[in-house]
Amino acid sequence: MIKKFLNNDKMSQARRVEIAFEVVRVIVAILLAYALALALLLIFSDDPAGTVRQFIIGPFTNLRRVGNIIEQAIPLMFTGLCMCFMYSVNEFNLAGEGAFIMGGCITSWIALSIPGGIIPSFLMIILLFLIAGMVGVAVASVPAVLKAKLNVNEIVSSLMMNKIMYYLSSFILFYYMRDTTIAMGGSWRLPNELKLPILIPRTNVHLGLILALIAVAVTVIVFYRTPFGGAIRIVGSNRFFAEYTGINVNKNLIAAQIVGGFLAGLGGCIEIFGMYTRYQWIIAAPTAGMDGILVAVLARRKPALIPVTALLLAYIRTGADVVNLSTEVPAEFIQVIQAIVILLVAAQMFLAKTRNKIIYKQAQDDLAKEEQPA
Amino acid sequence: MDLDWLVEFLFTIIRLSTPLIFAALGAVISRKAGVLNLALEGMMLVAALTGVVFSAITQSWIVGLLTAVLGSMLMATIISYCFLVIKTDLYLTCIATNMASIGGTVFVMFLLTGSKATTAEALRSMSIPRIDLPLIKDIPYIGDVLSGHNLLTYVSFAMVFFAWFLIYKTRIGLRMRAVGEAPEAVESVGISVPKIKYISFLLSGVFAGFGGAFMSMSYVTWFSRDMVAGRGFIGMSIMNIANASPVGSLGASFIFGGADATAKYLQLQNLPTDLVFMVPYAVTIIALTVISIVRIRREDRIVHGKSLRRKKATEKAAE
Amino acid sequence: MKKAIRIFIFLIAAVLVLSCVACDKEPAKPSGEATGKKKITLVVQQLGDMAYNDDAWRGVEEVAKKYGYEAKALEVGADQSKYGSMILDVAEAGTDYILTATSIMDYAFEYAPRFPDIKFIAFDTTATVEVSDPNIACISYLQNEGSFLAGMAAAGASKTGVIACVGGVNTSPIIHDFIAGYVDGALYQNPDIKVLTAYSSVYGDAAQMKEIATAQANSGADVIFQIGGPGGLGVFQACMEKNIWAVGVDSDQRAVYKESENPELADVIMTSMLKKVGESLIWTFDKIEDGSMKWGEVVILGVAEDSTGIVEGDLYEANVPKEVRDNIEKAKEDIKNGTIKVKTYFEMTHEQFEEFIQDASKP
Amino acid sequence: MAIEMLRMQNITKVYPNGFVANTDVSFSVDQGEIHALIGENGAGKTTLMKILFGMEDCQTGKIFIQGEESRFSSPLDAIAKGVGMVHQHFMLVPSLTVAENAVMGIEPLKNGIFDFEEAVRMTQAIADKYNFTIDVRAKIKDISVGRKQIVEILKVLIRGGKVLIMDEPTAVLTPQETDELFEQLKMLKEDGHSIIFISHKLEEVMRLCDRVTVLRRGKVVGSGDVSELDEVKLSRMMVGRDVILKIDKPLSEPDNILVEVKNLTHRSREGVLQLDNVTFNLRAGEVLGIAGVEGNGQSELCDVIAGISSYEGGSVSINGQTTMGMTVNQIRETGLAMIPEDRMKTGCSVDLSVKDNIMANRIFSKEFRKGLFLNRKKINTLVDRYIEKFQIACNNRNQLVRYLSGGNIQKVVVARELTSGANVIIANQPTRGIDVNTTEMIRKLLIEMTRENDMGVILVSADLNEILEVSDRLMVMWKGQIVAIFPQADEVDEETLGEYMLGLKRMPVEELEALI
Repeated sequence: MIKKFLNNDKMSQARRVEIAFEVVRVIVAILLAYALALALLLIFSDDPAGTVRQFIIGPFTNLRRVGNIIEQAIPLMFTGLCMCFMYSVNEFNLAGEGAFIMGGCITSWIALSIPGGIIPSFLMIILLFLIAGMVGVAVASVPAVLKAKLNVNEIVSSLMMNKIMYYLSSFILFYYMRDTTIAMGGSWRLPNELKLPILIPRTNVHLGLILALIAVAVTVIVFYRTPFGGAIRIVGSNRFFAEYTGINVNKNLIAAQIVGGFLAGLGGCIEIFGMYTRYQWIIAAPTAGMDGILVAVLARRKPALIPVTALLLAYIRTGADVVNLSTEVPAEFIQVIQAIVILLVAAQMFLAKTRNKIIYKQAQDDLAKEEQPA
Repeated sequence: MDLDWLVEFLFTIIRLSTPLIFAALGAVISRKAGVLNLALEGMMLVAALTGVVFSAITQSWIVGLLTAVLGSMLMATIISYCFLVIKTDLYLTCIATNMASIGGTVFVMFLLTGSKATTAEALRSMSIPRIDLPLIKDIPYIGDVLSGHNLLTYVSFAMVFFAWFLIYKTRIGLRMRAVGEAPEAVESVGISVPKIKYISFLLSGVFAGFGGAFMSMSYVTWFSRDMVAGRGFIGMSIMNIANASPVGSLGASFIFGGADATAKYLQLQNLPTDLVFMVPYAVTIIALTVISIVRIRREDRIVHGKSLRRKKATEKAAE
Repeated sequence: MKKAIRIFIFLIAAVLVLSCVACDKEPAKPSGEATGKKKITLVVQQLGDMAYNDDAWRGVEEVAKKYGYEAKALEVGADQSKYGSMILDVAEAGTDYILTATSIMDYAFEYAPRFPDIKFIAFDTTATVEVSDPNIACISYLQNEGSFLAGMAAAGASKTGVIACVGGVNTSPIIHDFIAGYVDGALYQNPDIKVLTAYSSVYGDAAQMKEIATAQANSGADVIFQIGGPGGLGVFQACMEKNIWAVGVDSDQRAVYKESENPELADVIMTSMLKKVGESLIWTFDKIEDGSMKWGEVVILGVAEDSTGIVEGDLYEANVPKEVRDNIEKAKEDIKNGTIKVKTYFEMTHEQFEEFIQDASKP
Repeated sequence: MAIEMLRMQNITKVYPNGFVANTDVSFSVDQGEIHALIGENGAGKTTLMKILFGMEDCQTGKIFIQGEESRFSSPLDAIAKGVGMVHQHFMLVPSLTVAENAVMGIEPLKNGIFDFEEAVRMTQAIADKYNFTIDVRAKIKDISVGRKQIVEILKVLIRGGKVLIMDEPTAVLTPQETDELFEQLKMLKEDGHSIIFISHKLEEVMRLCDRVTVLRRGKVVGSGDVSELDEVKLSRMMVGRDVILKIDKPLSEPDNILVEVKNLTHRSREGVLQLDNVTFNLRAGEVLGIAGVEGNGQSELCDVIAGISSYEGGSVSINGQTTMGMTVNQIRETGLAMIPEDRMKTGCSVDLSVKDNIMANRIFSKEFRKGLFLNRKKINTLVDRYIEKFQIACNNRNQLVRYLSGGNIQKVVVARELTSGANVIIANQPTRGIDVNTTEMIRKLLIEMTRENDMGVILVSADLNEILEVSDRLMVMWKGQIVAIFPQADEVDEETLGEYMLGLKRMPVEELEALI
């Protein structure tokens, strides 16, 4: 397969080497990170090899764990796509996190406020999706509009926005939908008929997976097959150029971030109705927003790669959970290893010298070939 | 009575602002070299832990403070290595190191003390002394506000000047500003841009180190899990509000400290807690917005045509 | 897209190859089978909260020592979407008892019918929670009752007529319940008392709690009750600096700090409100061992059961006036026999609760 | 016999993306000579110089400085050996002063602190030595382009540079400034400095240089003494065939008015008056050239007409529609296209493909849509046709523009703008810094468009040759005003034009009005 791939005529030789090398690089990076983990574990663990083994193959040892990977990847895909849109116009709007929280919170509130049976559950869930999306739009548009109209730094305003959204959701939860019979900060149980159906029995892989994949597909199409996608890519890659060619920069900037917010809000709703029985994100706010950045950066900001990187991140985390479950290694240690894996995978210059040597050799061969007939 | 309350309130603002000043200066110094340091949070956390651990071992707050700064600089080195040498995405690096330091500090604390919550039970760490300012402390009211703070509070004020001096009066400052503005120009004369960025990051680490030390050796006298609690991010926001000026950061830190102190006192008035918690964040957004509006107004006043056209365009859109 | 698929295939291949390399040893057998010991698994969000989770783990370790069980703590972290599968993992890996904290309770209830051989114990639930399966037991603590006594003691010891409490975070109903009881008790002791209530916005942020406590002290409070796990240390330090009294929480914190490397912190802790999570778990296993444990019910532990209450140590004796102490003794009896019904957060809406504490803060 | 100052031997350079920039290049420079390095864009001149200056490494080859083999891993090494470079794009920090820029990297210290006064003194000393008139305390952002070039040279001299690499130094200068620069370069040469002069402009090479080396496709194709060569020979070496430098153009037959600009006034964001009461017309079928020293309002005029910048007084109408309050897109829809001044910054997006770049200005057009989506088939055929028609050298339509040479990038820009269906084209510096072939092609296209399609072209160029060659009518701008209009561009000579451009002369208002 590799050979066939390398001999693909459509691409230039250098490009082919680059792609093949990229694959190898990611693998080596992961292996290296694991080796590093192994070395560190030697210091305080009785069974470092076992721990590393659990970390690597643990996530594949049974169906439910594989399910865990997929379940975790669903919200990551949504927030990753959200960040793809933010990045596409070169804005570092982090409001995806606030949108995600609010998307889940507001729809839970609505689902609990409207008595069952008034609206058919099928319609209701679609309605909730739309509302969640709109909530996400509202959250993400604040930093977007402030940046576009008033040049307010979007990183700061979105971080502040996330905090405000977190406290707002806590306010809504405690004042309007708290379950008084439980001892934790949670809403009443969400109506059963609104729960997203499970796709794979014995796991929690729910309908959200299909929706997430559809969202990825739609994003890819929007990015590369629609005028809007073309416009935001132009705006994102060179704002001045966009202005000169008559593309309304501000409009597209805001629009892209709004679409991103929509996806994050939708993701929040899908996560709540897929994985939870109540709205209870107050004990610890989900970190899907920040994770979305990791996913999008690892995917090199390409929406088509989002499912891959979301699964990769979910896999690493599931591995960490397995280690936590089956060994004495503290969960915090795994956080450190996880960061190392992410850094090494993202490192662009890692092994770059080797790559350049290969490309140089390739170019020399090409040159030789070219000169022969002359 | 009221005046006493005000004195206390102002004193609180200064105390609350201290770690923010350090964090903001850390953000400023790296921003000047064109790098946005999102990892202040992690740096401060590591500094807080190393300070506590080493001051407990040596029973000297000076050693603790120094090691705190060194710990933070070590983090800066790691981050710089990642994004300057092996070329990882800067934001990703910072987020990943924040993640690693939250986990890593708890892990190290667990190995050392057996507790995952705080070092207070197992380590007797030293605290940095409070200082009474001679003369000033005798001035009524003003003395009560300005004197009696922790040494690091005064250090933070000195650091503002130090940062300003460093940026605008020294060779490395000159180079850092140049790197931030036109890296290719600096490169063309043979100065290594990554090296300057690295140095600015290290300096950022120094400031963050002081901030972390303040958290664990002055504010309180132990390390506890995730004790920086978002102050690094707030420092970054302050830098933004102040447009990366060291002196401006001092002012913005006080605004933020003031908002925070106000929120604390508002809670005593028993307003809904969640809404009170939003105050500092809402204040930030509003402050940024107002500053931007003022800035744009000023420009518009110069370019009458611009506002004229913008007005016409909106009128047209309204139709 | 093709590239993406390829990368993914390579990844999986790499992992498999690697796993083979690492597979030099037989996977370790679950040690329980080998030793024949009974296994207790404590499932909590995170240890290191210096509150009921840590206390529970202390209790579980004690139980393990006492009855020769094997104990393990599983920290499931903050991501609640994983709790279900974590519980399943634990159950399938084989264990005899699963102890869960309240936030994970829902999932224990959900899976209990599927594992009839495993006993589920959820602690720190509400008294009103419905238990349906015979292999579940819930333990509910009436922290409001213990806090009631703490409130009385604080109000009695106060010289300024202002006392305060600091919640570790404002999103935990349990902390609200503590506060409801504390305020109620303070008002019971002295209807004119002013009780200041505030919360930290981040759980465990000691600096913030210190700041709040200092602000409260500046507003005249001279006894401060902390309900904030590790953040409570900040309250102690503030009290030390302001030279006022603090009230500890969950366990006898004065005793804990007396033994620690920072004993001076202990000297501001006038008393501590006790919740005895760890001990209650030991009692529970005592009952299990002697066969008197009732399953399928909520065990409610309050002042009557001596599970919640206050520490009556030397500082308490020295600083709470005699008549107040007598009053407290009487209140204990009244709570036991039901004459006093302590206010609880779980029977209020949040608005009513806010109103209640607001009224208490007015002079 | 001249002493050899430096020699580069058998240099081969392959970029990480596989692009072979130099193949086995050797060349040498003697002490006290000005050596021209010429070639088309993408011939590898700049890369070669970057290797010499230590900014890029090379796979094979050796560098000798005064006979001693040297290996430069950074510009610092090169500077230490006395090699200095003046880059094509100025490498200056705008907010710092001239002195600070000049001493960057060798900053004088006093007690460990940067000594600004000493820096000023050092810079002033060098400036005085070589007769440069410059305010060393001024900030870079406040000084003219010509002065900036001086600062760049100062930077090299202050480090004791012996070899001066000048990368297309005249591209941004007025004729007068160019003359001044050449005088200064000659003085440096007298002083024993060696200068490597990179250029496209053969006339300048003939005027200034002693020896010349020609590169083509990364290889040396010839070298020799300038006195033994002529422009025709050199251009043949550069492009591999004879280039017709004179363009034959059919007579223009001006028709109805396309663009009408009346009393246009515009201020910059800082409040500086940049367009001062500008009035002119553009008719169908003509090329209207706008000459002027850079920074006299030509670019602002283009931006204002295209709607990028606003105006505070006067009016602009295109095809009868007044553009007040219109967005850029609305203005474009009235029939305007524009080739922007800076192709890398505003003319294209280097991170997008050739296809995306060509489609950029018509992406929302219904013509290329199929339902909600883009009509890919139609777009692909069209783009392929343009690639062929405009001879854009690229692997395929999906190649990123980043990997194309300057000339080809400009072809992409031109292809996009000329095919947009507009009948008014603003061409701002359409051929700056690109190879002779492409230059010729673009100039011809512009003329062709006006003659065959009845379009109007506004041409702004710093290249007087181009202005005189291509324009039918000619205007001169000075300080935001129109100071001269020549109805017949081919009847104007460079000297007269230069006087107007420098503001030494201006036509009376009545005369101008009559000519509009």
